[in-house]
Amino acid sequence: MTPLQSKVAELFENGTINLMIGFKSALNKLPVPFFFNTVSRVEELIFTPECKGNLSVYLQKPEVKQAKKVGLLANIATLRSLVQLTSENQLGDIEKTVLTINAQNEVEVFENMDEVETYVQANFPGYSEEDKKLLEQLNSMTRDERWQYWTDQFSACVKCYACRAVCPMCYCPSCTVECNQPQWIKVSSETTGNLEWHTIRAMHLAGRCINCGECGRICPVGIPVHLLTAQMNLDIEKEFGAKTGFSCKSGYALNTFKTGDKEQFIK
Amino acid sequence: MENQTDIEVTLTPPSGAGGLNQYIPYKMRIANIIEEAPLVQTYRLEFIDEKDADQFTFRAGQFAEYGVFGEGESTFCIASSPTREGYLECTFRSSGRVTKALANCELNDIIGLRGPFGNTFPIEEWYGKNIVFVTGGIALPPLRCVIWNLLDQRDKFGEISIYYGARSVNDLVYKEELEEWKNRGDVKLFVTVDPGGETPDWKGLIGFVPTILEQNPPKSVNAVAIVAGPPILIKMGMPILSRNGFDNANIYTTLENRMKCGVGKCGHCTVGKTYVCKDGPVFTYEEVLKMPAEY
Amino acid sequence: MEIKNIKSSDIPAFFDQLIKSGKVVMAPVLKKSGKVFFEAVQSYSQVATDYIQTGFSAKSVVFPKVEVLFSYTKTEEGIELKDSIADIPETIVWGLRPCDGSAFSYMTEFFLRENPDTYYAARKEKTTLIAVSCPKADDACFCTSVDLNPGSTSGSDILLTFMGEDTYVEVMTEKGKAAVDISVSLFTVSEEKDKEEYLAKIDVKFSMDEIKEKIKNAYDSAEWKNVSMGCFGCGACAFSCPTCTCFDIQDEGTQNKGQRLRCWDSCGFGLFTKHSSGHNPKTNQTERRRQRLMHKFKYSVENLGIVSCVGCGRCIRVCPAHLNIFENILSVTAP
Amino acid sequence: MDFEPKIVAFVCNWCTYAGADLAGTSRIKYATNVSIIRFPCTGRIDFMLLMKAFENGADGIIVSGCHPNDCHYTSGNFHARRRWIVFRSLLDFIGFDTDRITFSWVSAAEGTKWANLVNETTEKIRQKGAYTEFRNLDYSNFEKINNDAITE
Repeated sequence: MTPLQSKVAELFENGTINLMIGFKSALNKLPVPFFFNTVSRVEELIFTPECKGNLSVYLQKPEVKQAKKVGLLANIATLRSLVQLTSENQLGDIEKTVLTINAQNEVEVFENMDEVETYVQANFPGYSEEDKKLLEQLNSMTRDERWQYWTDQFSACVKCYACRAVCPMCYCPSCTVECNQPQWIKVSSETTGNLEWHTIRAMHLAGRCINCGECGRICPVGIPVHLLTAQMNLDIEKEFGAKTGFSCKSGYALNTFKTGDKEQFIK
Repeated sequence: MENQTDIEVTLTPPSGAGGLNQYIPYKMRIANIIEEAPLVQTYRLEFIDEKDADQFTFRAGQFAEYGVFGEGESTFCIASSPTREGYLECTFRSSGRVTKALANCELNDIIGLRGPFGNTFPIEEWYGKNIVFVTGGIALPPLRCVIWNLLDQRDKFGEISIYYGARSVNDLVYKEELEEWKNRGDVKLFVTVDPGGETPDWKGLIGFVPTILEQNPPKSVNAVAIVAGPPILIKMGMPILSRNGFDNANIYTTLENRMKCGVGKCGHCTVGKTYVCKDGPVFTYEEVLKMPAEY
Repeated sequence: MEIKNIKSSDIPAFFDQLIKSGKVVMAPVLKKSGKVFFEAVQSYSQVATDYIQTGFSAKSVVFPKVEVLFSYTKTEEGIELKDSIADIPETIVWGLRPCDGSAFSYMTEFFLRENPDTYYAARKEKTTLIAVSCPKADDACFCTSVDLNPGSTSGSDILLTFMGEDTYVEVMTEKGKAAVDISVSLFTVSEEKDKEEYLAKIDVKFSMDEIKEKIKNAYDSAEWKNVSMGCFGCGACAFSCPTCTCFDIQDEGTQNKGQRLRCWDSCGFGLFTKHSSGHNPKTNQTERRRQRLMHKFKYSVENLGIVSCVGCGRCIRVCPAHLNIFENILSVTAP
Repeated sequence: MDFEPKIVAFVCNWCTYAGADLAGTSRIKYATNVSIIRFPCTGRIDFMLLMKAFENGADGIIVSGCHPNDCHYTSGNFHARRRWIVFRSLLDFIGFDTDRITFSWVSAAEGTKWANLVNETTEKIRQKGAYTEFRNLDYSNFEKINNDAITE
């Protein structure tokens, strides 16, 4: 048994958790989310660098909420989502035990959210090189070029809503796209409507997105949707000095204001 | 899967609404509007094109897709009897986008209709038998079609009893027809409202339909029962009848799932492998028991 | 069936003749994202040749992600309805894989056996499928488990197998013959050859007959919950699947003018089965995912006699949670 | 025919709407291209409404409310300002023509400012032409659908 597995086994045995959410290896070698409630399956649990998925999404599942005492295996992105979700009062009713493997390759179990917050602040991730390069490229384009780039990307969108489904911050029980009176977002997939969908999504996540990049990584047609919110976060940090997924008490930048907020475009 | 055989692609026009294309609706004019209950209305529809009217036939139990152009389509049963020719009636409650738009239509507006779809009640097999209807709320309309169909040939059937309930007195639909059936003398009518839904001058029964059904059990000898209602009534009502001695093959129901196409393609209405739209909506309890409870 | 041979170096010439025929030619194109998708192309140079599987299947040629059923216009006399079946173009699909080809066999059975679907019929009639057998495969491919193989001809009009300098051409249908006849001089008659050595080797993951038998009792398996807990409820698997045919019908426009569309829909969405009363027959993701897998391996067998999974592996590649359909099927049918 | 831009103005009830009213009662003439939509507060002006206006045929949009510190509900316009800053930079990042949205503070006393704002905006949009770039984006080239019916 790996140190992680024996730690989880211990948590099961002393009754700290009755459901564990982690990863296991599938036949095609990719890690799949792994839910188990008995110690006998603990040896299937893995945690490798390929385990990029953000498991905090599952905390919104009714089946998970029912379990009450939940163990969660978290990478740094997941920890950040937990911090942000806590600041938005979304994790109140779940008794969760969060585990991670730190840079020294040791299993770390967090007693409470304050410890998670401290860990996140000490290991705060920046943007990946690839994303930085793409953002730089986009920002150096002319407006028309950017329009061309994004409309070309959005024309391929099929509205499978995988970007919404994997997002830990998209926890609304009923999403705007599901409201049809009025029909804000068209059901059919065509460029104007797709662009509206991605705009509204980015706006709803601006200042809340924790830059895990899942939405871009899993898009079946390869649209880098995560760049929209990544850019918004940069802007918000610059304009209002707010960081997402950094503090359990930070709240939401667009839910507050300063009388001295600066802009140049309001006449 | 090598055993797959390529079938010939035929371009013969499939028969459906509009004659050529099953997705093109008939155009219907709203000829009459009756307010039945809060949010519940009955529309009488007439064909705009006489050719359509001649071509259109249906049987009791079938349903149609009613469409408001610009809003979409919604599914409900045809509530008038095939024995009454020249028009169709539908009764619906405004609950979603389409039904609300439909409710906002005015007299003489044009709406679309696709259908008829689905299977039918085997009324000919019921000649000489006693018929029991069990229904609740907005599920009387699909059975009203059958009820009038039977009443229009009253001598062919034995005793007819109707158990009908609604949340409150106000929510009962076809109030005038309920009165008419009560006064006919050849229909045993049990009309009930849920506890708390009665008004001071309510003279009828009080209680949920399954309770009333158990208190006044219908005779199961030589009898056929038809249950329609919200899923909970179907799930509770059919076992009661079965326990009362009705043969499972003689208990009918009409299921309704979310539907889009009506012709067994869109996949919304499936209950296991069964497409409610083309294999149903009429099923016997015997068939329902074999299906997963996904309705 | 006719068997022909074409020099591999003549393939671009053959392709250009197809383009010159005036039909829309859809072929795999490498996109900026590094994924390969079908797109209308103008020359062979645009066509991707080194790919295992396209991101989405070619089903959108016959079952587009958005199809106009008809448009309506309010006039003084009433309402005018007009369909656009006549505008459907003649299309050639180049470079689909054999699994996609057999997906067309399934879709044709599904759409046309009973209540034939007008739009599918019209589109299929105008579509020629030129498949290319698979020289390589990846971990997600499992066509050999659903009784297909990387050289199956089922459903395709022509199957090309690259054999070094020569390309082996199996012309399966009249439509295929018509496509070959456009550039008849490029083809020579060939004897039957064994394709095996040029095809990808794909392990058999399970015996289809065994699964067909075992899945009959799988509805109540406790494993469904385990295999579905990771499901996020997005539509990626259904939209990329070559045999997923569920759709939604939606109106767009005003009361005076607009169109009725049919759009792809997925049984994984929570709203898919939800009644307007709020009642939902399939309340959780476990039931929805069970519906999808059971449909592929059980319901379509019962309804049409065909397993509607072709083993293309797309749902495995696109799944955000990497859920693995064949692994899941093995779990729920395990005794 | 000369191009007449369609301008939609999203204004708050307490300041800009009253300002537009004042412009009217003062008989100040200004461009008739503008259709005013009144909101309780700028805080209520959802960015989705702006997108929908463009989709349904607007060529330019004016968003206007009370000056900072003048909000009838104390802080609605401060919240709105933050949201506009972010929304504008998002649109800019997508390549949307943000010049077509004019943000402004117009108080109940500024009838002349309102009239000038409308005139200037109308003139600017007239120069730019119809905003078909957004509303006539084709359905993806894979399945081209005639989108005319919708944007009438």
